[in-house]
Amino acid sequence: DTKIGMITTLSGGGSHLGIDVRDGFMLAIAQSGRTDIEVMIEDDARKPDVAKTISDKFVQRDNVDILTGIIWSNLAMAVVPSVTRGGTFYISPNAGPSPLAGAMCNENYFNVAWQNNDLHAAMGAYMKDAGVEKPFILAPNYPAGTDALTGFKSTFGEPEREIFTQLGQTDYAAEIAQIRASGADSVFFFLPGGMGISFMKQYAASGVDLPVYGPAFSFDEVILGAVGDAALGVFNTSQWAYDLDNPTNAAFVESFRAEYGRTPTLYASQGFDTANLILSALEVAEPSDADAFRAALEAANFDSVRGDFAFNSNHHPVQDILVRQVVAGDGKPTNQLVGVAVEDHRDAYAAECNM
Amino acid sequence: MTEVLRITGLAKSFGALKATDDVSLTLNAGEIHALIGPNGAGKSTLIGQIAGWIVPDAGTITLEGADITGLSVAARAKAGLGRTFQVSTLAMDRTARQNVRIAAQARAGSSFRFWGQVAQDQGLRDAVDQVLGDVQMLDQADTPIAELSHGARRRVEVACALALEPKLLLLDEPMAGLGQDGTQEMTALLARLKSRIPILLVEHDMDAVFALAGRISVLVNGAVIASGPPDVIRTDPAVRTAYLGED
Amino acid sequence: MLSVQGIEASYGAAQALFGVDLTIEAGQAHALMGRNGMGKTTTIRAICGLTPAQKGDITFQGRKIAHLPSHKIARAGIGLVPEGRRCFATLTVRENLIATARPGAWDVATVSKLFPRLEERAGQMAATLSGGEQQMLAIGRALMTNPALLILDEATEGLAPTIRAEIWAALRALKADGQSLLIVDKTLKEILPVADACTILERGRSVWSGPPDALTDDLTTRYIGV
Amino acid sequence: MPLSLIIEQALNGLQLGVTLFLMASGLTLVFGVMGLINLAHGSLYMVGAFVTAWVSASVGSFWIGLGAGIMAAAAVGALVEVAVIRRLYARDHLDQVLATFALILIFSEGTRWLFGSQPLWLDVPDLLSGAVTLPGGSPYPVFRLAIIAMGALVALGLYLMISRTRLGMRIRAGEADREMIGALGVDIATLYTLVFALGAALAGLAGAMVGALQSVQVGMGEPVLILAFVVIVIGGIGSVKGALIGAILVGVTDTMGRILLPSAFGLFMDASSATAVGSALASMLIYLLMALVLALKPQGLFPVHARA
Amino acid sequence: MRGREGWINGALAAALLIVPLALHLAGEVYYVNLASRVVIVALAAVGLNLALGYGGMVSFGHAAFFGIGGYVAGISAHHAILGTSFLGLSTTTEMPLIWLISVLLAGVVALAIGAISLRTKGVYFIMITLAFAQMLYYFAISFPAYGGEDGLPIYVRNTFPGLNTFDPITFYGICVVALFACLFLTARIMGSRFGAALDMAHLSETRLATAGIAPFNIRLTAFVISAMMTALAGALFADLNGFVSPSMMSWHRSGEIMVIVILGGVGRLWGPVAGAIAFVLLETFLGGLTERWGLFLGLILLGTVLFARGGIMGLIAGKARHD
Ligand SMILES: Nc1ncnc2c1ncn2[C@@H]1O[C@H](COP(=O)(O)OP(=O)(O)OP(=O)(O)O)[C@@H](O)[C@H]1O
Ligand SMILES: Nc1ncnc2c1ncn2[C@@H]1O[C@H](COP(=O)(O)OP(=O)(O)OP(=O)(O)O)[C@@H](O)[C@H]1O
Ligand SMILES: CC(C)C[C@H](N)C(=O)O
Ligand SMILES: [Mg+2]
Ligand SMILES: [Mg+2]
Repeated sequence: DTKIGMITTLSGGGSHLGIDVRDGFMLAIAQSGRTDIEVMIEDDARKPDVAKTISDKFVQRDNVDILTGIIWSNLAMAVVPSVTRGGTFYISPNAGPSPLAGAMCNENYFNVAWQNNDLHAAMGAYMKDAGVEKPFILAPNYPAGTDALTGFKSTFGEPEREIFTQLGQTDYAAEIAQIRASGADSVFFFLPGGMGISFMKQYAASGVDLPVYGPAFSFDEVILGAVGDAALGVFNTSQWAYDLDNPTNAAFVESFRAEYGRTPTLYASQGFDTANLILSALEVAEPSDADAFRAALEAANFDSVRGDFAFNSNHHPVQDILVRQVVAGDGKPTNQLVGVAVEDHRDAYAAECNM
Repeated sequence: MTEVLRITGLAKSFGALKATDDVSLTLNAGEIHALIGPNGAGKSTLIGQIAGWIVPDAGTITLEGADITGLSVAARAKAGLGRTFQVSTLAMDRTARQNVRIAAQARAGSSFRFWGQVAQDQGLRDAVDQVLGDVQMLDQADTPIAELSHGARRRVEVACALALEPKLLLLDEPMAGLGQDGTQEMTALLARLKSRIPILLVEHDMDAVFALAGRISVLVNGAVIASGPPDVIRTDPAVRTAYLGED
Repeated sequence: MLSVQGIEASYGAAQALFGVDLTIEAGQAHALMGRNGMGKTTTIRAICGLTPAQKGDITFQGRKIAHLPSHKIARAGIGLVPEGRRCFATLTVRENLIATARPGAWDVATVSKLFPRLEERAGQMAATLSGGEQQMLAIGRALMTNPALLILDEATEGLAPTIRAEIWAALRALKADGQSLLIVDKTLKEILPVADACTILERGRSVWSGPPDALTDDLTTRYIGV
Repeated sequence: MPLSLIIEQALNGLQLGVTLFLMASGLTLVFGVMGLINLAHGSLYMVGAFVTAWVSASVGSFWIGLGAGIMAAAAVGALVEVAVIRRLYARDHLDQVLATFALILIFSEGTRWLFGSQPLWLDVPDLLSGAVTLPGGSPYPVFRLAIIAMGALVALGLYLMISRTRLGMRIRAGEADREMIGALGVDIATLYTLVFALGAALAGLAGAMVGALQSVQVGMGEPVLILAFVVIVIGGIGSVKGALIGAILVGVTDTMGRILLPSAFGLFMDASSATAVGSALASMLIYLLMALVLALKPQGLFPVHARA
Repeated sequence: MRGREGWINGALAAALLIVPLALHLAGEVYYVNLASRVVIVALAAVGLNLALGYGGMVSFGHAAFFGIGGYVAGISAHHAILGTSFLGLSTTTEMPLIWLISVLLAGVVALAIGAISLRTKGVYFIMITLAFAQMLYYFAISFPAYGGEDGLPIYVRNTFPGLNTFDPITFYGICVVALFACLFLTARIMGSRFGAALDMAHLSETRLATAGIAPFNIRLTAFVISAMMTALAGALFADLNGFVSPSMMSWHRSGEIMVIVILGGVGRLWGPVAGAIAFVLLETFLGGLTERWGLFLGLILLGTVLFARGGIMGLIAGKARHD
C-alpha cells in the first residue's frame, strides 16, 4: 500500500485553491481505479506552523511515503526542506518558491506546477510587447510574492512603482489610493485567492480606470465569479486553460465538471497532473525503493492536461505558458485561451541547483 | 512630653474645594489625639496624606523629627506609621494569622527572600502570636477573615498595625459598624495601647472620643477651628454649632 | 404592611437565619436590634430578595414576596438604605439620585432640602465623596424611589452628631406623614424614641418583640450588650 | 507625496476608524460598562456578516440581508447573554476569558458547519456602489463614505443614550453595583440582555458593512476584535466618546502609517524589505500608541472610572 | 501539599514519568513527542500561573516571552547551521546556554514591560500586556532576516552535553526535568516570604503597602520570574517543533496559555499541568475523531467554566487550601 499525505489549504481566503488541488488530485486517483493508495488530507489554514505540525504527524505517526498538497510558498519553505532531507518524497502541486528550485533543491522534491516566477515573467514580456510603459505592480509580501515581482521585472524591466501587500490582506484602500496617485498607466497584480477578489471589487468601486493585468492566479474562475464584470477583457498568463485543445484535457474538464459540477481552475489541473505523475511512477516502482521511484518520477511518463510535459534538471516543469482573456461567459465571466506567450519555458533557477 | 508626629501647614485641594486648608497639628508620646469634624470636613483626606496615599499640595509631615513628606506609603509604614482603614482591607480568604504575618514579616526584614519557608519561621510565629494576644484574637488566629465577625475583623486590623511595631497609629473610624459592646471593647483596647503607642483617632462616636482622647482637634471645611482638652472642646460654642449640636 | 414568618436563610453552606418573625404595621417605625452578626442585615437582605429566604413566608401589603426577584420587591414599594452605603461609585451624586427614582413626594428638590450637602456635591463622582456624604446619598437615593416601606440598615453610621440629629428628625417627620420604616441602628438612645415596636435577634432567631417601653434593662444587657 | 493621496488616505483612515468604532462601542458597553471581557464579540461581527451575505444572496437584496444580519447578531447576542454571559458577571475576568474563548471556538466551528469553510462574497448595493467625486476633485467610493456617515450617527446616538438618559445611568450603575441596582427596582438582568444585544447588533452591522467591502470568512472578527480592544483601552474603557476618538486615532494612525512608513523606509531599502519593515512597524504603531497612552494615562484618554 | 490535592499531584507526576516511557517502549515516536508538547505547554503555563494565579496579574501577553525563548533557540540554530554570527557574536547550539540566554533576555524584556504595565490595573493591565506582546509579534513579522512572517526553520535540533537530543524520549526527559524544576521552584517561592508578599499583593494591595512592603516591586519581580519560566518553555518548544514563527507570540497563543492555566485551576501548583494535559489531549484526540473538534473543545471548555469553578483542580480537589 502507498500512503500519501496531503497538506493543503481548505479554509479561509485561500481555500478554493486547496479545494481544487484536492479535487483534481482525488479525481485522478479515483479514475486510476487503484484501491491500494491511501490519501490522508488535512487543512493547514494557510498557517506555516500548522502545516509543520501536520507534516510531523504524517511523517512520524503515519509513515507516509509521499507528501503533497501545499499551496503557499511560505508553508512549503517551512515544511519541505526537512521532509525531503528526511527521505520522504514531496511532490508539489502548486507552491514553487525559488530557493527550492535553485540553491535548496533536493532530489526528493518535485514541482508539477511551475516555478513561482514563471507566469509573471511571461506576463512581463507580454505587457512589454503590448506597449505598456509605466505599470504599477503589487504582490503580497511572502516568498511567492517576491518571486512574482522578480519574475515580472526579469522580462519587463523596471516598473513605475512596486509595492508589497500583506498576505491575506482584505482591505486595499491604501494601495488603491497609491495607484491613483502614482501616475502609472496600468496595474499588474499578483493576488491569489480571496485577496484577488477583495482587490478587484474594491478597485472596481474606486473610480480608478487603469487597465489591469496579472497571472492566472489573479483571475481564476472562482475569482471571476465573485468579482463579476469588472474583470472583463483582462489578459492573464497561465500554463493551462480549460479550453486548451488536447484529448487528455478535454476528458479531464468533462469528468471534473461531471464530478464536481463546476469548471476546474488551473489549480485543479495541477492537482490532477500531480496525482497522475505519482500514479505513473507507482506503475514502475515503490516509494520504498527510493532511487527507482525517483527515476520514475523524473521520467514524467504520464499524459499531462497541458500536453507536452517534462522535468527540467531541477525537477521543475518545462512547459508552454499561455495567454488567456476574460470574456463574458454563461452567467459569469470566464477565461478564453488567446495564444501562447512563451514556448517550452524553463525557470531561471535550474542552474543554481546541483543535486 | 516627646513629640512623635508633627504636621505643618498641610494643604490639599480637589479643584475648587479646599479639603485640607493649612492644617498643623502634633501627636505626642502616650496620648490619643482625636480628630473630629462634620462629614466631608477633610479628616480622611488628612489621614490619607499622613499615610502617603494622597500627595499634599503644600506642607510637611515629620515623624520623630524626620521629614517623611516625600516617602511612599510603604516607606512610611516602614518608618513606623501604622494605620487601620475605615473599610476593611484584610485579605478575606486568608486567616487572621496570615494577615498579621505579612506585617510581622515586613517588620522583620526584607521580603525578597525566596527560599526559606515562612510557615516554619519561629521568630515570625512568635511575633504574630504576641500581637494577636494583645488584641485577644489568639483563639481565632486560624479562622479565615471572611468567617469573623465585624468586631473581630477590626481587632485583626489593629493587630496588623501593631505587628509593625509602629511609632504611632492612625485610626480612621475604628468604631464604625461595631455594636455597643464592640465599641466598648475597642475603647478598652485603645486605652490599653495608648501608653505604648500614641494614636491619632478619627471618630464620630463622641462617647468613645471623650472617653479616650487627651486632646481633640476639630476640623471644619478643611481647617482646624479648635484644639484642646475634651472639656474645652465640649463646651466650645463654635464646635457645638458646627459639629456636636445641642444635647 | 409587612409580615415575616419563620424565615431561614444561608450564605452558601453557612446558615445565618434560623427562624425570624417580624410584623410591621402601616405607618409605624420598627426597630430591629441585636448584637453584631446576629442576622439583622441578613433579615433585611431576605426581605429585599437579595439573599432569598429558603423557608418561611414574607408578605408585603398582602402579597407574598419571598420568591420574587429583588427588583420586583423594590417596585412593590420597598426602599433600601443598605449597610455600607453602596453608592454607585462611577455615577455622579445627581445621577445616583435619579437613576432609580420613581415618582412621588421625594424628588431632587426635597432630598436636597434634607441634605443640602448633596446639592453642593451634585456633579461629583460618588466614589470621591466623604464617608458621611455617601451615607446621605444612600438615604436620598432610597427616598427617591418613594417607597411605602423604607428600610435603613445602619443608616447613621459614620455621620456627624448634628447630621444624625437631622436624620432622626427627618425620620420622625416621615413617620408623621405615614411612612412605614424598618430601622437597624446601634444607638439605642436615638432609635428607641422613634420606634413604635422592636424586634431583637439572637443568633439568627427573633427572640423578643414588643413596644420600646417594654424593653427592660435585663433584655438590653442580655441581647444588645449595654 | 501628493495632497490628494493624503486626503484619500485620511478618509480611508476615517472609514477604518468608524468600522472599529462600531465594534468598539459594543465592546465598551459590554466591557467597560457591564464589566465583562468578551473575546467573542468578534464572533458576533462574523455572524452579522455571514447572515447578511447569505440572506442577500438568497433574497437578492442587500438591504434585506443587512436587516437580517443585524437582527441575527442581536438575537444571537441575546441568546448568548442569557445562556452564558449572565452567569459570568459576578465572576472574575479569568472565567470570562475562558468562557468567551470557548465561545469563539464554538462560533467559528459552528459557522463553518453552517456556511462552509470558504469565504462568502457580498456585493455592495447598487445604491452605494461606484465612486463620487469629492470637492477636491478626486473620486472616492460611495460605500466607504456611507460607512463613515453611519458610524457618526451611531456614535452620536450612543453618546446621548449613555451619558444623557436614565437608561445609560442604570447600565453604569449596574456595573458599579449590580445587586444594589436590583434592590432599587431596576430589572438589571433584562437591561443587560438588551444592552448586550445592542452591542451585538452594532458588531453585526460592522461585520456586514466590512463584509460587503472585503470578504466574509470565519475568523474575520478576530483581528478587528483586537483592534477594538486597543481602541477602547486608548479611549478609556466604558467611554463612548473615548471609543470614538480612540477608533479614529487608531484608524488614521494605522492607515497613514501603512503608506508613510514603507515609503519612508523605501528611501534607503529595497521595496520588499521596506514594505516588510514599514508595514510591520505600521502595525506596531498602534500598539506603541496604546502603550504610550497608558504609560502616561493609565486609565486611557477619557477615564470614566474614578474609583477610590 | 496535603489531602486530595496531594494525591492528584502525585498521580499527575507519576503519569508524566510513566506514560511517555511506555509509549517509547511501544515505539510510538509521535506520541512521545506529543507528551513533550504537553510538558512544554505545561511549563509555559506554570510560568504564567505565578503571575496570573498567585500574583493576580492577568497577563494577556505571555506568548511574547514564549516567543522570545523560541527565537533565541531558533536564531542560535540558524546561525550555527549557516556558520554565521549574530551581531559579531558566535552562536551556540548548546541547550543550557540557549536556555540561559532565553531566560535572561525574557527577564530583561519582562522587566521593561512590567515596569510600564504594572502602573495600570485590572483590564488595563490585561490590555497593555497584550499590546506589548503584539508589538513583539509585529516586530518578529517585520524582521525579514529571521524569516519574518514565514518563520524560521530549525533544521537541526540544538544539543545537550552528553545527551542525544534527537532521541524523542531523551528530549522528553529534558523537558520533564525542566517542568519539575520549575514546579519545585514555584512551590518554594510561594512558601517563602516573597510568596507571602506576592499573595498579599494579589489579595489586598493596600494591606501590603500598609505593612511597609511596596507592592510594585513584589509584582514586578514575580512578573519577571514568571516570564523567565515561560521563555524556557518557548526555547524547548522551538526545538521540539524544529520551527519558530511569529505565531508563537500571537495573542492566540497568549490566550491559549491563559486558558490552560484557568482550565487547570488558577493558583494551584499543578493546575497548569492538569490544564495542559487536558487541553493538548482534547485538541489532538478530538481532532482525530471529528473535523469539528473546535466545536466540542469549545463546549467542553464552556462547561468547565460554567459548572466547575476553579477548573479541573477545583473540580476534583475542591477549594484551594492556604497554609
Ligand atoms: N478625589 C476627590 N475629588 C473631589 N473631591 C474629593 C475627593 N476626595 C475627597 N473629596 C471631597 O473632599 C471632602 C473631604 O473628604 P473626606 O473624606 O476627607 O471627609 P471626612 O472628613 O473624612 O468626612 P467623613 O466624616 O464623612 O468621612 C469631601 O467633601 C469630599 O467630597
Ligand atoms: N456574605 C456572607 N457570607 C457568609 N456569611 C455571612 C455573610 N454575611 C454575613 N454572614 C454571617 O451571617 C451572620 C449574620 O450576619 P448579619 O450581617 O446579618 O449580621 P448583623 O446582625 O447585620 O451584624 P452587624 O451588626 O455586624 O451588621 C453572621 O454570622 C455573619 O458572619
Ligand atoms: C499561486 C499562488 C496561489 C501560490 C504561490 N505560487 C505560492 O507559492 O505561494
Ligand atoms: Mg472619612
Ligand atoms: Mg448588619
